[in-house]
Amino acid sequence: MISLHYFAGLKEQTGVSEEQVDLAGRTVDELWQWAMDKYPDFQTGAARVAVNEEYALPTDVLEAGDVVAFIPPVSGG
Amino acid sequence: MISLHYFAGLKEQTGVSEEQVDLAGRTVDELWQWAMDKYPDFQTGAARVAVNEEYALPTDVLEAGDVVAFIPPVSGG
Amino acid sequence: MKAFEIVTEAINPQAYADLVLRPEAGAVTMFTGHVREWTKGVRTLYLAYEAYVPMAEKKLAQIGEEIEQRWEGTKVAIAHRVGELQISDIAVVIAVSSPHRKTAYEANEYAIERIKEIVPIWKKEIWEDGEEWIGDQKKKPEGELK
Amino acid sequence: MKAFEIVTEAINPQAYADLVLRPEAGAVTMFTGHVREWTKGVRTLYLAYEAYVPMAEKKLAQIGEEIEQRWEGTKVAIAHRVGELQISDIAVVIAVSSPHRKTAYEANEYAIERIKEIVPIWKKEIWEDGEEWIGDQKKKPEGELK
Repeated sequence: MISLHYFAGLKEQTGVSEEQVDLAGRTVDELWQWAMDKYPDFQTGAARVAVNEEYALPTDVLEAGDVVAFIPPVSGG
Repeated sequence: MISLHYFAGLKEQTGVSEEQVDLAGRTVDELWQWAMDKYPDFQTGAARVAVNEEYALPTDVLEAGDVVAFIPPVSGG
Repeated sequence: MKAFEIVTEAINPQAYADLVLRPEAGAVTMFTGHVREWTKGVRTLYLAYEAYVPMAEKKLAQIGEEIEQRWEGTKVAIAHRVGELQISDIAVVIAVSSPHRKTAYEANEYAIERIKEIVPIWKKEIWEDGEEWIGDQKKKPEGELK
Repeated sequence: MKAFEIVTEAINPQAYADLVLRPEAGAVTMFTGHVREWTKGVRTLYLAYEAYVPMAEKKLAQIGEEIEQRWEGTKVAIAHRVGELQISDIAVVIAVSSPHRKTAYEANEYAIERIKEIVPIWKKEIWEDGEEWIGDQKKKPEGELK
């Protein structure tokens, strides 16, 4: 299992801040396909994905135990 | 009479921080001539002159009661 | 307190300036970002900040490392507050010390630009007639041009 | 305290930041100039600052006016300390508030550059083997290159 985190506007779209999903072995790009199927408001490019607190590439492969986060455009400061 | 003020290195050259002098009617340029005669270490261009707390031009004329200061290169900050 | 942190209470900026001061520092610059009441004619009631805390602290520390490598002799501390913030509250503080002043200004400005690029923190503006996650293009209040 | 002043006691920088904060300010920059121990390989024991106080305060206020005219919406406070200062002591503080951050950085840096041009304040460096009024080219310590 991997744990998925949602923040800010994305969290309001999913209605959850965190969920456990069985996506080990999939790429980040495949994660996006999965997320857009489940949450129709999601759009690729509307967020970056972080794996274990580092920004990930679309081709990166998820492993069991990974902590994955959807990072919408940041607006700190 | 006008009052003359000396600061920093210039004060060490004159040995006084302030003196009253009878130079009303003279220009700032003439003040410099007077000062260089009295204090051989003085050199035109080694300081600016302020009259009543504003930087003065060489052609400005001193009036009785003026407060005049020799301002060596500043180094605040 | 840590040199790079997300906090939930009011920020005391001087504490971060003290953290970067050293005998070889001739200059310290401090930036504080405050909640502003008016933005483009729309009045903000308050703000709510959210962060992905562990990653945000890691990215703040990364910005500090980038600066200390790029500008020799600098030292950096950054804190960002999350939760509900009222008008004039400090959202972020950046303190940079350096032997010379030019560097202290440049490095400080670099830090705020990088925070706005890579640190997972989000701001929600709350107005009288609506609210919006900034960065999200939905739910604009009427009358705001963008 | 005044927004533009020469002081003889330790400077509390936060007091000047507080002085410039307003609801319309989104950014406050603060610069503090500190006594640095080492300059070009020469160790400073302490510094002595002297000012032509009434003119210096007038010129600091003039710099504030220049900034508030050039950068709309800014507010400025500046204090400079005189007398004997030890390593790491604050010699000068500049606080600038502005609606936006870019301006707050630019205006703050402008202030320190102008202080070094027009404000009648002088610094004497005291080393183990000598002393010098900075700006005066005499009595350099041996070993210092300039």
